Amino acid sequence: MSKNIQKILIANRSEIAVRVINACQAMGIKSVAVYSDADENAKHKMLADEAVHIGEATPQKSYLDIEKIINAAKETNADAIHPGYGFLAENRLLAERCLEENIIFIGPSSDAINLLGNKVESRIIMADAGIPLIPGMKKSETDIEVYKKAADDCGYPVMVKAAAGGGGKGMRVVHTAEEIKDAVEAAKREAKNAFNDDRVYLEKYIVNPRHIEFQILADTHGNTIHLFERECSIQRRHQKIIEETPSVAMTDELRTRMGADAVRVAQAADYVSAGTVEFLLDESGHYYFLEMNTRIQVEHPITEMVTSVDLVIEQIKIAQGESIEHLKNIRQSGHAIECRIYAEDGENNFMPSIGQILHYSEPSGPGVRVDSGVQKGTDVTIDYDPIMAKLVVHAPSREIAISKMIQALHQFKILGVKTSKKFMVDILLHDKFISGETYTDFIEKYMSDRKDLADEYKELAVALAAVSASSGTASNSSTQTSDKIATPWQLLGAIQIGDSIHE
Amino acid sequence: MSKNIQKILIANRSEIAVRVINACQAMGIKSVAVYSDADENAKHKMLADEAVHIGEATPQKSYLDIEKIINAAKETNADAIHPGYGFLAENRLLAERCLEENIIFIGPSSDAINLLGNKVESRIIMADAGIPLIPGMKKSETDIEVYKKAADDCGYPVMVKAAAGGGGKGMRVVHTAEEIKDAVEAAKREAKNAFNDDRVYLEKYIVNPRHIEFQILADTHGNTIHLFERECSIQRRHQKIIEETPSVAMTDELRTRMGADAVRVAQAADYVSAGTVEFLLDESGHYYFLEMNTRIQVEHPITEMVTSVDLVIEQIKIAQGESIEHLKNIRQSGHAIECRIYAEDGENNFMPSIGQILHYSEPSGPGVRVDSGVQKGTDVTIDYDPIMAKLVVHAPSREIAISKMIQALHQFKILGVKTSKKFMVDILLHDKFISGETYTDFIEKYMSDRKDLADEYKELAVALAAVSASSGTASNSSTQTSDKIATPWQLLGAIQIGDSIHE
Amino acid sequence: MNNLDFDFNGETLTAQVAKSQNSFTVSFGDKEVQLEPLGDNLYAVSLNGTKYQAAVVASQGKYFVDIDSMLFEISDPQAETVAGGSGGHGGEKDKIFAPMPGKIVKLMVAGGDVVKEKQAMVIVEAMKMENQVLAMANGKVKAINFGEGDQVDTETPIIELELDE
Amino acid sequence: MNNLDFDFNGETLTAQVAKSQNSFTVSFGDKEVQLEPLGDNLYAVSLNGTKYQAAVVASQGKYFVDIDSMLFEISDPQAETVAGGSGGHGGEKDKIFAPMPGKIVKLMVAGGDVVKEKQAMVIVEAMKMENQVLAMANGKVKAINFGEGDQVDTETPIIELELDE
Repeated sequence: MSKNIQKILIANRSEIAVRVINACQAMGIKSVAVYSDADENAKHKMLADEAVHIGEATPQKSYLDIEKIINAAKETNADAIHPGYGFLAENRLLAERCLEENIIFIGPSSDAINLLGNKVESRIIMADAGIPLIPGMKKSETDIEVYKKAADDCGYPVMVKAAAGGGGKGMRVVHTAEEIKDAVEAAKREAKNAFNDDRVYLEKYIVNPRHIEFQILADTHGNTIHLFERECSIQRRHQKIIEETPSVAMTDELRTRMGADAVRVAQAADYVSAGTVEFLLDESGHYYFLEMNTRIQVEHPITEMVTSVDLVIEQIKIAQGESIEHLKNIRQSGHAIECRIYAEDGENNFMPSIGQILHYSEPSGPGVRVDSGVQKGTDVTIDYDPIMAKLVVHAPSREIAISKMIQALHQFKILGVKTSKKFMVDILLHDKFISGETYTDFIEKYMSDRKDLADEYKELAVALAAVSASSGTASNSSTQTSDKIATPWQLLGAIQIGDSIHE
Repeated sequence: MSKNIQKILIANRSEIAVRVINACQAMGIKSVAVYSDADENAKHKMLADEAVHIGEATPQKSYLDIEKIINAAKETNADAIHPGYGFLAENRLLAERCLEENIIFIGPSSDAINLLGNKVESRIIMADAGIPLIPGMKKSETDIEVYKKAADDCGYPVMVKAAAGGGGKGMRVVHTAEEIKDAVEAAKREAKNAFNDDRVYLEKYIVNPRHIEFQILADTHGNTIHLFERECSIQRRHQKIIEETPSVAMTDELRTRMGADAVRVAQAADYVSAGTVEFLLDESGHYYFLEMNTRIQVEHPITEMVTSVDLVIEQIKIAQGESIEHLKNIRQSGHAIECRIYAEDGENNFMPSIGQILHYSEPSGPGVRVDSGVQKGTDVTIDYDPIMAKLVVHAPSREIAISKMIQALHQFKILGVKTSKKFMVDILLHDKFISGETYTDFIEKYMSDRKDLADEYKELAVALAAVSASSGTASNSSTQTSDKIATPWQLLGAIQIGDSIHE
Repeated sequence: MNNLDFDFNGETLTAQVAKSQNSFTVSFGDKEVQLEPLGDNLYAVSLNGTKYQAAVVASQGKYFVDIDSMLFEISDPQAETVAGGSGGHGGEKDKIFAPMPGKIVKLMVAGGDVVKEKQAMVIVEAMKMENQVLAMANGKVKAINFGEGDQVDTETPIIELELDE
Repeated sequence: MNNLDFDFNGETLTAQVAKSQNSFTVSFGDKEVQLEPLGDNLYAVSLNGTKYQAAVVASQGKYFVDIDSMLFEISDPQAETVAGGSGGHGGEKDKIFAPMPGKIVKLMVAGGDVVKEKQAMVIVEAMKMENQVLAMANGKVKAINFGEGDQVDTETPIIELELDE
């Protein structure tokens, strides 16, 4: 019994909003963008069929305000809401309000969000279902002594994590008992800010793990499938920056077992829609369930490249009541890599970089895909996550995918803000990356003593400035640049850059 | 026994040269471009690692001059030559000279080119191999009466074709005996010009056919496979403009039979490398072998999209002596469409349009691929084929691929020369296209009485001019535009636009 | 506020341009077009609730426009004479021009021949295609200025006719 | 021919620019860089037989450059004072600035505290990340100009120190 969606409101911004608009256009569905004061000029606002202003730049007063989203949907007669990732994507209240207002929520049920969003409760369910788990605390506590005791039981290092978490926010690795208090407090503050929920807990920290996740699709007809793994071990500040599929660590046998467990996780939560089951895989081939993300994931395109499945379209079809029966024989072909293009300085501890984009040009050609939320003229502000675009390549082999990605990074030109393109090129060229030794501490271990090659480029760089100067277009760009670069500044997470884990 | 290629000279220009450079970069192989006077400023010249000037704009004095190509390869120590499509791609002499100079020719043997390039001889071999053929003349003749007699035997309409042909050049459909002489003469002149070979023959013209072709790969280890079909029925002036795969006319049973025959064609010619076996499929499901193209095809990307095989990389690997064993389980996933972006006026009989590209921006995002040979500032001249770029989409279904292509065409902005974007949008929106009634006379039958909607756009168009004028960048572009548009001008082939067939 | 006149296929439209912080409104009487910039030369354009993806670039007194794949060239009346000489030879039915530079591969008439409207006069090859140039009116061949194999431009007539009354 | 001086990380380079029909040659003594335009702001650049893909754009007296993913910002000495005020506060070790606008989430020192180089002083949240600002020298806290929860810009010091001799 399927209901055809006519108009989707996208409760998000930047590249994922553009991605969903793309899917709507492909399906002949009208799209509604929402935007804050900071996004007057944003790509997603301009590409959607309609756009509704929902408030101030502060996320709490716009993208995180459920009632404003619901009102925008009612005002524009949108019959469905797609939450993207981040913001309200894993907020069960939005799903509930949609149900009340008879709007289709393109995602799982509020019960599934609720269960899986709470890392503590979901661990209990998953333990019962026989899914392997990392030892640690079962829930958030107020007494810091409970955290210390739990850490002692697990043995150091331990990891402090937000119960409502994701995206590296509210996470800290702790090596000694003395650091526990500060880490728990900082994690609580970040969690409160990011998710409006300051519950944090603690568990054993797995050394030399890989981050392996399985893409799940589940429909309302009882079909739950996985679309193979993604390896997302290359992380800075607990946030993925390079993802790939297949994982070099995977054997057919391991893939079959982990995939089956991923499906069981989704089934145990009565999950419907697209979701991702995250595992840590240690060097001996043991794996541990981390969490299930109840949303489309930033890195979903690499799965799309190797399976030829459009996950956002499938999400929408599932929300319409359609079956995923036709996807049961899906296979992996070739190798795909994604590099996230953040506005951040890869040469300076990934410090966020703000400013106006003065030049923007994308690579194209066979096996190259760009999902972008920005364009020339876009102001990258301090208000939101600094993701600008995702660069994805697909090739017959991992080796070719790596070369293709390096070439595509070189061709992807964004001027006006800093990026980590060069840092990612250096990762991709690194022997240890090429040989597949991609553990989650890769960046800390191998990238801390990069050579400064600036001097070798001095003539090239000055030659470009000189040609620009003498072409008479010496100030061919615009206004409002203000990327003032820091000095006595260090990122908190950067204290232990990349020393661990998760989304 | 494989020999690793270190450096490839690309004996071609525009998008296919860029495509091969891409493959080289992905494989870590150095690339050498060649360029004529007209291509001083061309994209392929600038992207290659090295570039060699090979003469005047006239193809005979540069891209068609075998010795200049060979010398450029020797001068740059290129150990292989990729011929692209067109120009020398199906010239056996280049393959022979390569052999003599110990340069790897990335393509079939000169014997295979020779056999298959001669439509007359190849028909004999294929008839012996049991491949179904269209009735008609067996070879080129000097006496016009022989053509008339053959036409009478087949029954009108008949088709005059160049023995060395391809790309619609040297082809004419003839409906009455009176037209035969003019058609044969014109075809001979065109064939002489295009292929330096004026042999033409004549055969029965199949009414309401579809153009179905099968992609072939064959290695030096005895493996010959097909990578499914492409339907290329949407043609103007006998030249494909929209291609898709899978074909709506295909059943599993028919695909199996035609694919097996395609493989037999390649085997009968001892074929190695990538090639394409072209068939006509009539309404009753009978099919006829047309020819085998002994090169990479313009429309190869749609096969790449649905199979995840990189055909150019496989061509290079085959030339290195590698096996295609690993491709034997290839499958088709989803639906892919290609639109060729020519510099031609879709609103005026596809008249070639020359000029400088004043603005150029490509679409991007999931399932969108652009193979392009031009950029802002490129001069589109009268010297070469007017192909600028190929827009390719891939989607889970034909319906979604069509919407996605329409959206991508709208987003692909090329200003300064005319294109057929709007014409192709109208095809894609046409009921008969959507229902799959894609016969080779589609354009003649359904597109001759398009409505002129210009008036509905007048405020929009003028609003854009007004904003451009008042933005103070009123002359933000360049020099040398000279696209003078014709009046008492009609394309020869346009007399019977789209009334038939082939490449 | 800015009033600008443009010629659209012979019709004069007066556009009133208003700029706000991030967008433009262009009014034609009570019709309003909204334009939001999407990067270099690119705009999201709305009229009557429909949104289009558009591009515009100005060159040599002309505006080149793409609106959802519809292409337009709009002359700037302020720069009317810039293009000079070009713009086709539509008015001169007694002269046969090549509309783009190319090579004559076949002359199909001779001096003194009587020709009919739409009769093929000459075949010019350009961009690897043979193209047939037709007579635009009935008449008689007065002069042939080039021979087969000659290169021709767009400014000198290939053939001149004496038109029937 | 054109001689231009540029500052590259403190070193002055004198570039001599020569333009040919389709390309540029920029010489630094006997080193020659070739540049071929590849569209708006884009160039294929060669030095010593190696080819790079580059982009350059000028804004407010600075040239923003990307050469095979290496990013540079080069100041135009002719426009040196345009940026004014910004450019970091590297010289002033006695003042603790936020390097980008944000919100103070935690003050980790109080007036009169003795601090050591690299000690964390304050946590500022920007772009959804907490960021720790460190002392650049040993000293004593002289003034704290903001409180927790305050918005800060990059121009007013958050904390002022009295540095050790």
